[in-house]
Amino acid sequence: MSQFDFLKPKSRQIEFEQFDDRILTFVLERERSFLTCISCGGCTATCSAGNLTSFNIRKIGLSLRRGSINDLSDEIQKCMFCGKCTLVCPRDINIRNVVLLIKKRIAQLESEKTL
Amino acid sequence: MTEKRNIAIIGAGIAGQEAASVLAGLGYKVTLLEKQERMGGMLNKWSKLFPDFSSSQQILDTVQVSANKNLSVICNADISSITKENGRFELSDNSSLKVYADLVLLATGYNLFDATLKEEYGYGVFENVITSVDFEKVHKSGKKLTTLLGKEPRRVAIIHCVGSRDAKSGNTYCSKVCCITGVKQAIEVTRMWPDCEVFNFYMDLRLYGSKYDSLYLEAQKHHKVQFIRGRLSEISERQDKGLQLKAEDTLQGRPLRMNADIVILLVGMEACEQNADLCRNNTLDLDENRFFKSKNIHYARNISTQPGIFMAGSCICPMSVNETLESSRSAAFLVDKSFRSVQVEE
Amino acid sequence: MRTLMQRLGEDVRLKEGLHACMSCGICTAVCPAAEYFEYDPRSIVVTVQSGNEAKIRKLIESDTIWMCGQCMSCKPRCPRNNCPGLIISVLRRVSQETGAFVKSRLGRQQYLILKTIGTNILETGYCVFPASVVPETHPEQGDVWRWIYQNKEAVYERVGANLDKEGPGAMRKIDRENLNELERIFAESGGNSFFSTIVKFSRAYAKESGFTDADGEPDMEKYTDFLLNEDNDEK
Amino acid sequence: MENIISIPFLVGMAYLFIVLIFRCIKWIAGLSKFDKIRLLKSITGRRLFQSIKETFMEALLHRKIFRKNPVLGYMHMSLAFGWFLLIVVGHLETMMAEHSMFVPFHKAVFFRYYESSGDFYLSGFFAFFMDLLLLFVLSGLMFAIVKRFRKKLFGLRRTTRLKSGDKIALTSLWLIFPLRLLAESTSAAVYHNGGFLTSGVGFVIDFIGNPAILYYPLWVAYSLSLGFFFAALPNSRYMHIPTEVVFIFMRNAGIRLKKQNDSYTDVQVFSCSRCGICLDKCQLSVAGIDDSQSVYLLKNIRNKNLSDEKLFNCQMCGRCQIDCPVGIETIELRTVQRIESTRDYNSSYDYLIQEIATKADVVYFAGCMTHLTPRVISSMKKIFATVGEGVWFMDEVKAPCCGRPLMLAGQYEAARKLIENNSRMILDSGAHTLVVSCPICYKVFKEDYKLPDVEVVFHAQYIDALIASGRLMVDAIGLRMVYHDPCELGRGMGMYEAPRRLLGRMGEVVHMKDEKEYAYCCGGSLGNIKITEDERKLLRNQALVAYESYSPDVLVTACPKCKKTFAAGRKMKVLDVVEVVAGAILAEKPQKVENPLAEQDVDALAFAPDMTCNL
Repeated sequence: MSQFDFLKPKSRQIEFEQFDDRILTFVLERERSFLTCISCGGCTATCSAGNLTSFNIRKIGLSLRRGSINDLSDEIQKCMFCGKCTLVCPRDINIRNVVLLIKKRIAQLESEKTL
Repeated sequence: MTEKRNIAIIGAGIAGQEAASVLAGLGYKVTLLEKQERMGGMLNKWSKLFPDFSSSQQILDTVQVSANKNLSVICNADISSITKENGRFELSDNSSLKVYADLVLLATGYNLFDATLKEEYGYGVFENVITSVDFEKVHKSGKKLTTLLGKEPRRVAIIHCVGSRDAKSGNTYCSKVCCITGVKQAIEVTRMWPDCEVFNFYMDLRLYGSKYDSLYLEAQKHHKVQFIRGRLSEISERQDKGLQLKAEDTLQGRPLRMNADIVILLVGMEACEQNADLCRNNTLDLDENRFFKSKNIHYARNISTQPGIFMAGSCICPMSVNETLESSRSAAFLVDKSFRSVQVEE
Repeated sequence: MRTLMQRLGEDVRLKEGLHACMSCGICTAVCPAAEYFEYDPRSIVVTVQSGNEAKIRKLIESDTIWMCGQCMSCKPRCPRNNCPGLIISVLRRVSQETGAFVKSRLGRQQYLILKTIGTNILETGYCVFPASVVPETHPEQGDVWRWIYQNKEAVYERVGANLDKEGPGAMRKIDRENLNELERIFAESGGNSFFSTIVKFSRAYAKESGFTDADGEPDMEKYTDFLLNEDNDEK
Repeated sequence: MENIISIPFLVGMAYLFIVLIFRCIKWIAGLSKFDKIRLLKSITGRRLFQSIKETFMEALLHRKIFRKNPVLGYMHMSLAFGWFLLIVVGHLETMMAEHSMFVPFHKAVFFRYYESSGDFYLSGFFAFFMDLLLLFVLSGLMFAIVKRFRKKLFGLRRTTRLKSGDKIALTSLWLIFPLRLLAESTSAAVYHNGGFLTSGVGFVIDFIGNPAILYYPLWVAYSLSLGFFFAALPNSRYMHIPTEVVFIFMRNAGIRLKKQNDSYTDVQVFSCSRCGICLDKCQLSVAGIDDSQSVYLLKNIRNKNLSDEKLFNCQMCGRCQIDCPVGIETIELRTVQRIESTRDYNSSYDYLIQEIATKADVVYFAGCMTHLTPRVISSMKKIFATVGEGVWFMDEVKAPCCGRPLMLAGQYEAARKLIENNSRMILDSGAHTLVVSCPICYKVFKEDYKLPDVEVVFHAQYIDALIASGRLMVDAIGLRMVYHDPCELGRGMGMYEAPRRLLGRMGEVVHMKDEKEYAYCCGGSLGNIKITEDERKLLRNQALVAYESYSPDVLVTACPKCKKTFAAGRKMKVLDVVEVVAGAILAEKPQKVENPLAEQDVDALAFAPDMTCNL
């Protein structure tokens, strides 16, 4: 009885004040269409990678917009870049470019060793 | 004095008929032009109306124009041009028909989105994929909805926003009435088949009207209709002609695969293709969604950008039946008012 | 065989707690448990609403339903007058009745709770009685409690309590007559059979998991020990 | 003292030579060991003559430009070949006058400055011929000046913008020949010699001014203009002139672009003359995108300021590459830059490993895009069922990507992981044939997969072969069809005929102006990662308007992406070749032919008229 669940008050709440916008700002500056996502999930439903694994492109976008970028680096690697998401998006978001920009920003942050 | 004033109304759906009745009753000479063989327009395709399941036939009967010396009806008149000469409008179709009027009221209504354009949803490819209009046809016939093989459906999926709010279909606006139609049809399916599971796939539920939300509540409480927030990406067909749907359950945050026996696509409302023809040769304008543009969307919704041309019903934007009727009465009032103010000036 | 959904539906609390959910999420927003655990009352309600047997079975066999603190904060806030807290009560009951609770770590702790609170109330008339909160089995209570426990006679006397003694006052000894009455209430209201159901399934699980004595009968001492030390982080 | 006038020329010339030698050494040193050997072998072998011939034909005569655009070709040819002849003939003239095989370079260049007598064998002929050549060059120069200000006359919509180095080089180049004309004419006026042109102009100069005074400054100005031009050349686009020669030699040696930048990339980049032909071919301009075309790509690589926004804003359709007069591999070059740009990006597809293959004779791989065009899939299934082929539909439920979209984005390493996995699956199936219905997939399966004993066929080929062998019978359905060549299939894989032959069995394929290698891009290309959907629509409409003008019954393509893009344009019915076939299949006993155009008739859903208008 080494640990007690109730003694581990690590909050699951999304802390909006701890917003990490380093990737989001980078993406938005370069791909304005990303602003218009309504989280309909069409991209995730059609996603080639998402049909094979737990990869969820909508959630990645959502995490960015919520300023939480933990685990993003590993998750985004699963994308196969096939472009189906872009083809079904009802809001004409250039999702492939969003993925490319996220990868670029992650590569930048990793080289600065700040991720 | 007003007897000499001629009004041409294009479209004898419920909007055109309602306005024609009101204006003829006020003593104007009204010519009602309908491109199809019979009047009633799109409502002919509907069986029951939301939110009260009243019969659409009842509405059609109520608004039907009655014989009146001030009113003449011309069917099979597909008006393709409006020009103004010597202060009068000349309306003509592709043949020899010409109608002259002092004032024109557009009640051209809407078109249904062609679901075959959304190829990934399989309409026209997989027989068990139907549209909301197909469902209305079945319902109106009094038969029960069955699969292609004539079997009772165990599960029906209703897809919202087909051809609406979809840049890929070229329509970025909301058709407004599909959500509530989806709820209504879900209830109708469960009334046909109490054991059938019905799922509605939606992006946002836009149940804007009075009594609509209570229908939503009723669908959940009494009919066990389920709602999944997620946009359908594609449908494929199984060996047994059953359908497999792919969507994301966005609230659970996981992709979802579901088998369904029948899929109903809630097709959206589009502006008529002929609208562009009518805009030629005058200053009539279309808005960004190809519907007729209002002079002002708040206080002059029925007034077009061309003086002397008024609008009623869903040629302005997607509307429900009750909004359409209100819109056409409002248009009739503005038409009457414009004649009066012209006479004061004279 | 009744389906799980039927079992749930028989409980008046479900009728009270579930009308129709529209997934607005206000229950999760206000839920204190959701802040700290992988716990989401909204999705529990959605699962129950779906009526999907497999999903409901998974739910009653999971840790999830035991995370609710039954504070019922969700009830006054729901725009559709649902009460996830009540739905969870029903899920817990069905989990206990069907033995599904032994499938999850938090569920198995039903046995510990029965052994402590259940025993306490029938034997002492109190759910929590100072003498039963032994520091050895409740290390989380810390050093202050250990000192109070060791000096409980003096401490309780000092605050004016009549700890475990005849006569009036706080923490007094409940007399036999009242305890008998309590026992009758438990027998009449189904409390006892409820306890025995938990014991029955726990014993079966203990046996299945190899906590047995020389005769191959379940050894509940060993099992209790196992429950006390079951790793929190094995999830 | 007399030699002073040649100093600016000699200094410029020397600088140019030093830079060129330095560059050549750097370029050759930057090649891989194998490429160096290749180059050495080609110079010492028979390929040398081919390279020399090609240099002559392309770098001097500009044959390819001439074929595409005779006016532009004449302009380039008169300047390059004319100047070349001026140097050669001028040298011969000097040799003749000096009675020596070896004459200093500057003597030949400033021959009319040094030579006053005109008293040597064939001097009259040389004077005439040199004037003719000068006139030839000047006519080209005139075209060049007109082109700079009136590009539309040359059939060009746009030309490139100039940098300062280019401006110096351009100005001095434009000045060289008029100054030479003036300098030689004043000489002719002073010495009373010269050919028809110089003596004529000299007469005019004599008439309006004093040639004896103008004489010296004009020759100095001529020398300066030469000097400036040579000095500015290495930092201007005129560097393409010497580089193109190196490019031709390297190309003929069999050197190819790698998956990373090397000196061959540089050589191609420096070989671009910025003629602007690629700009005109690029459809992006209809969407107002004017800064990412191949010519700017090359310029930006050279100036080391290539941004991702420009690098990835390209359809990769290959229209620019078809007409490049220098033969620069614009698409491959861009791919290499994309590889370089995304080298640090990580990817992981470990989740694919668990997939298991099914045994079959034929594997069908529909591809990601095809899953959004279910009519293509159902048509393929119908054909497989009709001929009774034992097919494993590899990506029916779960769709691993073929890898090509990643490659188009430059992520070759990532693509390799997908290729490895898919290869394993296909080989495990034991199939002898792989059928694909998407050109994007087809290209990568053909080029980058190693599938021994597995024949990769495109669905159009496969079906055509089925019909040719009598396994499948189709009926003529009399459709008038416009066939859109998908970029990846046409320019990408050179497959133009198979789909046309197949369609020809069932109806008429309309012959069009812009087809085959000149076909439009549909606008939907996966190659472009930056373009917006609205911009894509403008590209699509350009193609649709062109196709509409042939008023076909149906627009047929062979790519699901093209199909979806065009269908969204709602201008005409769009089908994939396989849908046309599926609608024309003849069962053993002839049955009613299903018209692929028959739509589900929405109006048929309305009910019989029960209400008349007789009020």
